Amino acid sequence: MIENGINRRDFLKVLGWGGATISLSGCGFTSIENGKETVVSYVEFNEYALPGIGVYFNSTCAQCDAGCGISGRVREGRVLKLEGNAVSSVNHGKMCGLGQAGVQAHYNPDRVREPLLRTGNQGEAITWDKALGLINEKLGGVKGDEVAFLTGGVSGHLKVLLKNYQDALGSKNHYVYEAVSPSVVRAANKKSYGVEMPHLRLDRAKVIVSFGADFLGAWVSPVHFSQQYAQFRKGTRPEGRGVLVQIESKMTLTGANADRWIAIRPGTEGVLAMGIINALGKAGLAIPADVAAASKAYTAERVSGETDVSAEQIDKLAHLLKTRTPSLVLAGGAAEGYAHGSQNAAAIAMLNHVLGNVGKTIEAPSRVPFPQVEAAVGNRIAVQALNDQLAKDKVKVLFVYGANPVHTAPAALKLKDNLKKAAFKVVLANYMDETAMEADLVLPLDSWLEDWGTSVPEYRAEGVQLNITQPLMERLHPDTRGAGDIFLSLLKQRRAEEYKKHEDFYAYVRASVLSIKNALGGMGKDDDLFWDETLSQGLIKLPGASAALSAKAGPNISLPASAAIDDAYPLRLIPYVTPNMRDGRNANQPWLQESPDPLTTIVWDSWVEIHPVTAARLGVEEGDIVEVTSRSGTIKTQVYVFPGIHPDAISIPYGYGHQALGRYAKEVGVNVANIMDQITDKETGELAFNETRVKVSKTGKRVIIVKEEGPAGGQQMGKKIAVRKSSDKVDLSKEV
Amino acid sequence: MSVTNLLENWSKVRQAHPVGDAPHAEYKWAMAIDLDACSGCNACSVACYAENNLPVVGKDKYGHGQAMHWMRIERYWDEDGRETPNQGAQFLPMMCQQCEAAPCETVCPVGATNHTADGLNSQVYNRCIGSRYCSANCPYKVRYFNWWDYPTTDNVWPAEMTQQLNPDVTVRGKGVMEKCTFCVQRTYAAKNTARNEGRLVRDGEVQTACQQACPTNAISFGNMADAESKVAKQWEKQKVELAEEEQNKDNQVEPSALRGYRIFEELRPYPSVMYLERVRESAV
Amino acid sequence: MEKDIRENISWAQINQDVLKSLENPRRMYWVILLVAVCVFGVGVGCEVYQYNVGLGVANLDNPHVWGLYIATFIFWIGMSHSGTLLSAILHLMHADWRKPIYRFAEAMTTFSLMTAGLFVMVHLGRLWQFYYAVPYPNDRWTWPNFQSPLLWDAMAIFTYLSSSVIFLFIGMIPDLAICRDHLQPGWRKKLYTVLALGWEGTDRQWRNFRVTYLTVACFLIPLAVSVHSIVASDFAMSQQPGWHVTSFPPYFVAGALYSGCAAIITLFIILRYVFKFEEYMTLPILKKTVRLTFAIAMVWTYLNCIEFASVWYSHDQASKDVLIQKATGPYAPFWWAMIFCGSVVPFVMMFKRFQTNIPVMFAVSILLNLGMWLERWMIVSPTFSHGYYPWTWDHDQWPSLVQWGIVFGSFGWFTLLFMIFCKVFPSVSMYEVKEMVYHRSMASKHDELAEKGAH
Amino acid sequence: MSQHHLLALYNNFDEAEAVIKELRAANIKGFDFKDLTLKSPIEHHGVEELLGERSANVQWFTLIGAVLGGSLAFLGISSAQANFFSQLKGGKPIVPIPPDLVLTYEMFILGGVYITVLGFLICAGLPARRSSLYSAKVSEDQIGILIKADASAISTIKAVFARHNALEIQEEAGK
Repeated sequence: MIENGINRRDFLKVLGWGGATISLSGCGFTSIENGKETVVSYVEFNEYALPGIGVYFNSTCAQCDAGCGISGRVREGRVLKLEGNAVSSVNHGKMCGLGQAGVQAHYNPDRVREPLLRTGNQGEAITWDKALGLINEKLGGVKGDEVAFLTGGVSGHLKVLLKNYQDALGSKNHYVYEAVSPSVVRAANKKSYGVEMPHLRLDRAKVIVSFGADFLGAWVSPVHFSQQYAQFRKGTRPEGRGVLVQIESKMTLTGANADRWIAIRPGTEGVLAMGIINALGKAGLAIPADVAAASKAYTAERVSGETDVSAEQIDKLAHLLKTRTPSLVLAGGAAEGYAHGSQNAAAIAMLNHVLGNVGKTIEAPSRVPFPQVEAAVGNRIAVQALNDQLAKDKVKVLFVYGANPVHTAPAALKLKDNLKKAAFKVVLANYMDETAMEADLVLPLDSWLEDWGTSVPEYRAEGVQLNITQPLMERLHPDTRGAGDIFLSLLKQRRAEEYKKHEDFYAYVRASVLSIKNALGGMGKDDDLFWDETLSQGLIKLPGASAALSAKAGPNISLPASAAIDDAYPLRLIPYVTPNMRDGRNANQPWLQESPDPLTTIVWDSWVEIHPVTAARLGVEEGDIVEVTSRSGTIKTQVYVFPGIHPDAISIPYGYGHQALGRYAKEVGVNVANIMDQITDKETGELAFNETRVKVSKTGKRVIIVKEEGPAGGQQMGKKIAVRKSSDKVDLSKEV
Repeated sequence: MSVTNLLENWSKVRQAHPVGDAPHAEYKWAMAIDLDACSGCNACSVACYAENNLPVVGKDKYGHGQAMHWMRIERYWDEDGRETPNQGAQFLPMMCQQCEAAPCETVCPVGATNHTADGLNSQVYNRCIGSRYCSANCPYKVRYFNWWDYPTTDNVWPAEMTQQLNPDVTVRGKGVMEKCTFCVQRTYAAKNTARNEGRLVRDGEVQTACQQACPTNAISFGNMADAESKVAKQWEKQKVELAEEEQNKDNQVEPSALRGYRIFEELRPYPSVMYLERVRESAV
Repeated sequence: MEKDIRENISWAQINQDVLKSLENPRRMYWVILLVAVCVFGVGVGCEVYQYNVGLGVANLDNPHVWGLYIATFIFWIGMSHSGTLLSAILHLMHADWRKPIYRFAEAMTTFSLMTAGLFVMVHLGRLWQFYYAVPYPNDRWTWPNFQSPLLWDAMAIFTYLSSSVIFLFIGMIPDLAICRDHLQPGWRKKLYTVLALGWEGTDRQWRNFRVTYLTVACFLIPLAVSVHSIVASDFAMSQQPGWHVTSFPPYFVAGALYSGCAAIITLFIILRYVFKFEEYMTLPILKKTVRLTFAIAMVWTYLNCIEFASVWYSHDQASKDVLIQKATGPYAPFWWAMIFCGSVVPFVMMFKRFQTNIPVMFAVSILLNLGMWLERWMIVSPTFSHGYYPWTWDHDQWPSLVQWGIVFGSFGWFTLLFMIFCKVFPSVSMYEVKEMVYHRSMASKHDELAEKGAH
Repeated sequence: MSQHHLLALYNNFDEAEAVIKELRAANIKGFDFKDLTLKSPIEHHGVEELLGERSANVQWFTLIGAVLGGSLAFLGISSAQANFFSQLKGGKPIVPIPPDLVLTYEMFILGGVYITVLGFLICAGLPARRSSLYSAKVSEDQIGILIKADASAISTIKAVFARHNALEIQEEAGK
């Protein structure tokens, strides 16, 4: 820039060029073409909106159950963008793509806007009074245990309220359903560590061996783990740069970031774990006698035979684990998703004990001082149990909130048909999803950017945290309501006396939080002051002693001999929980549909991943439309030939193929749940995700796959673009 | 007046960036991206959609290569012939490299893309006539053209969704070229605040949307003109010189143990983004 | 050998014959005109659609941002060079056989330039803002970017177009005077009276006329060369593999002359038939033109090889890949078609019996131009589909019908303008044919005398 | 005394030449050889030589035009750029010489062509009204000789014309 006396004209020039993009942007939604503007009305203005200045409000992300703190940018009373809340111990100011898309859940054009009552096949819009009255009337003369509640994971004061309502109705049937929850691992953890969700310290580990735990992508609390992972990778860390080994049959995002990705034969994770223990023993690691005895049988030969992992790889691994401690061994979806999932998980947990990681990288989580707000975590048995009840005609009235079982549960359950047996189904929903389509009464919910609430994430990152959910802006649609408000008004129908003092759910939450003010560290603070602080923080850190870990796990592990190849259905189906789609509840958010799957880079559709060898054997190529058939059904989708999968397995992403939900999700891809067999884990009874066996047959049709990747595929054609160095060739110590 | 000006400032108007003796005075925005930390999760890309009013083009147009992602995550595989990718994949976030000597700038017939005082490669939407020469001449192909009039296209921004649009960023109509701006609206605001307080922008005071979202802190962004900024330190530590077309460390006999590099340096665009090589453990 | 032109045509006869072309051409003329209008209509339709909906309808993409529009733009620019070749270069070389055919060649120059200009517009994403590329004074002092080869293009084309229009007009003044003097009163007569500027053929007028014509011709030659080298710079000055080639400017110029000459042959044959010009556009002249074309074809072929060679032996792997891609990739059929039409077909012209075979030459000239059009396409597209950055390679981009429609339409537009011109203005230069006849008869008389003297 | 105009038409250049030769040699009183104008359907060097030194000054215009075009272009462009700091192009100076030279080259030619043509119109005295003594035959196949002379000389000149079998002689009394 030349600075000889900036006169007005120069300034104009600078404005015109240096920052023309800015001077442009002054004009709101001006489209360059015709300068038309959308002007926000200032007639009735939200008191918190400062014209032209972005203000930030803290709340809690509800896109998944990790409970990240968010800080929403609000301008002219509109929420524009979600950033991470730096105060939150879950995400420390960071966000994932899924969370970013939250605004699209809020502004989504396909939201339900008023209560809908089923008349024939139509939904007729009715008033709230009518709707609530109707519920009351339908509940009349129905026994308590004929009323059932199916919800997603709930916690905080909503959970309390819900509980009270169930009590008021005398119903004990609360089914908490989480399609993709790590429920088997929870059980195994409970057994081997004494807690369901121990506090993991990836940042402290020198080595992480993950049996299919996609902690960077879709497992438990990805953003939190990603940050620990960033620490773990830092060469400047006292432990030095950590080594990640991922063992799984289908490469997950985490697998793609591993130093060593080991493709294992589906279902043999436990065997490998035992094999490693055995190898560790051979390598001279002190191992408890009973464990040694249990693992003795798992010789390198046998293990590598069953798992398809070479003996020397196992030795290398054992050596690494022996020399670099502390390490951390994780059991994830890939390991738990089998009929013997619990056994796999237990074996893997035992590896942690053997390596002495318990207490070092696996810490006890802090206890929630107020158990009533603690997360009611979901699992997959819930929906099976409910389904049985429905089938047996035991359910007259059903409330569904925060779950979409008709889409996510295996079609083999015939849930959709069984639902018809329930006389009156109330669904609280943001969109007309598949379950809402089955409802008799649909109650439109506020988006989570309009709603009040509190929540306690199941995974306690650092200490317990009571997350506050508060509206970032006025209701977009006047006739929607928060779940809390709905249950409150329903409660008032039953226990008017007790609840009439709470004008609405907001009042209820405020009152209840203030009632435990002292315990929350608000000792001696003025109510309003404390409440305002809480809201501006967006969360309250709860003091809480940490639970105890049980020191050791019993070695009573019975792993089945690797199953014989089933000729009719030679391949394993691995439904892939993608970072974007998860269980598919957010499928109607276009940003997620258009942000490519990290590994295949495919957008706006589902696909089936097939290993090149298998593909060659089946004679299919990329883009071929194939029929994937299991004992439970058939779906058609496009082939993506993918090296990151075991030849014995194929993988189809979960959460696609909606038949409802909205314009961005409907008919996009296919629903893998339609062909999943209803096979369960022997111990926990949880649906075994990866047990389904399938066969693949060509249809002769071929399409051009819509993906980010070009014809060069993943090749750099000898150009220096994405470069990789081997760790012994770099010096990370001096880095910033 | 014009001619006198020409003669008076002759020496100045003959200076060339970055090789000429005219370094950036106060600000030079630059980036460093650690590929070892990057997990390829796409959060940055979505954040960019949210911040910069990027249209969602839908399956057909995406299939026709008309996607508008200013920040794209590329996924590469090993090319050493191993049958399973047992060292995982490689991810590379690619966006406009804000070249110091940008090939796109010189070819634009109307001067709609220029080198700004703070070292950015600006794109002036209302000046652009859509000759697309810039994109044709961009080695990284990170420029995205508005083939359609997205604001008026169905389901791009249906009624309510317009309310999410960022008022600080123009919504581009058809026929205009666009690309990553290093969130110029943010840096510009930060510079204003700083100017009002009579100081320079502090390191970390302004974040780009992608950097802010990145769950693994793989992206760092800042002012290279400020030697104390993290970015400046990183470049310095990695011995990567902004104004060099090839780095000394790459000419040593034994290969450098440093990870810093810039893509297509040899084409002399002098990109402002330094990547840090991904590391893979040799012991396992 | 046979004479270029019958020496004993009376001058009055010449006037008559040529002026007839303004009055009553064969019916074929109207057929051609009608077809041209329809074809042009298609193009206009496509453009209107594209203008309203956006360039997306052309089915270009990121990064494949240029397509047939640019290719065809270069094609038309190239077409324009033949006029200059015939009127200027051959004029300086005193090759008087050019005289009966250079007028329509110049017209061709002018109109193909106009067509090329259209493509610059059609190509723009925001056609309605095209004037940003024009240097006009304004309060912000924002100027177009004088560094951009595209701007040089604009400047060069403007210069070339205006100069060749002037050249065409100046050269036509004496003929306009003839029209003025020998046509029945009517709007045309008025038009010619104005345009003839009161030309009387006085010695003073002729003297200055000669100098001017010569000077402008001298300017036109370097101009023509510069125009196409600048078009070449659009690519050569860029950094892209397959474009950044030093030999592009001469290569382009050769290509331009080549396609131009081919076009002249085509139009030669059409005009000869439509306007009954057999007396003037004689086979010997066709033969000369064909030979000239063949020579240029060989030059082009040579430069083509040079380009491949320099790419092949350079250590620039990227450009090498693009070349290989051209020969083997999705564009291979078109690339080889270009080689065939551009370098193999011309060998037909070597054979005497074909050189004057009208149907054969017509077919050949069409093929040559097809080849040259393909050449331009093969310069533009493969670089996009296979550039520096492998991730963004795009091997299945295919121009949409809209793109094809506009390209198609441009031929209609050109034919339309050209045909109207030939009907309104004498497409054979009468005064120069007279000169030609005069000088040749003088010469032959002279020879006879010499023979007599010998006896 | 009043001036008269005579126009004689001839079939071919030989006759015309003869006439011109004779008229030049004769130096008739009241007739200046400079007032003889040749009108021909094509230009003919032989005859023009006979007319002797008559100037054509177009090339001077050309020179001026070209030089002006070139220099103005360079100055204009470079000072426009210099006034425009913010249009800095990475890697290039604000006023880059090579591109400006390209444009200079084009404008050099443009200026040259335009001014040359201007020069032509001026030197050839076009556009002009046609002189009253003009025969369309000239634009067909006949050569005309137009002279201006005193009434006294007219008869002699007529005689000369006739002697070389003029096809037609038009006369016009001057004002």
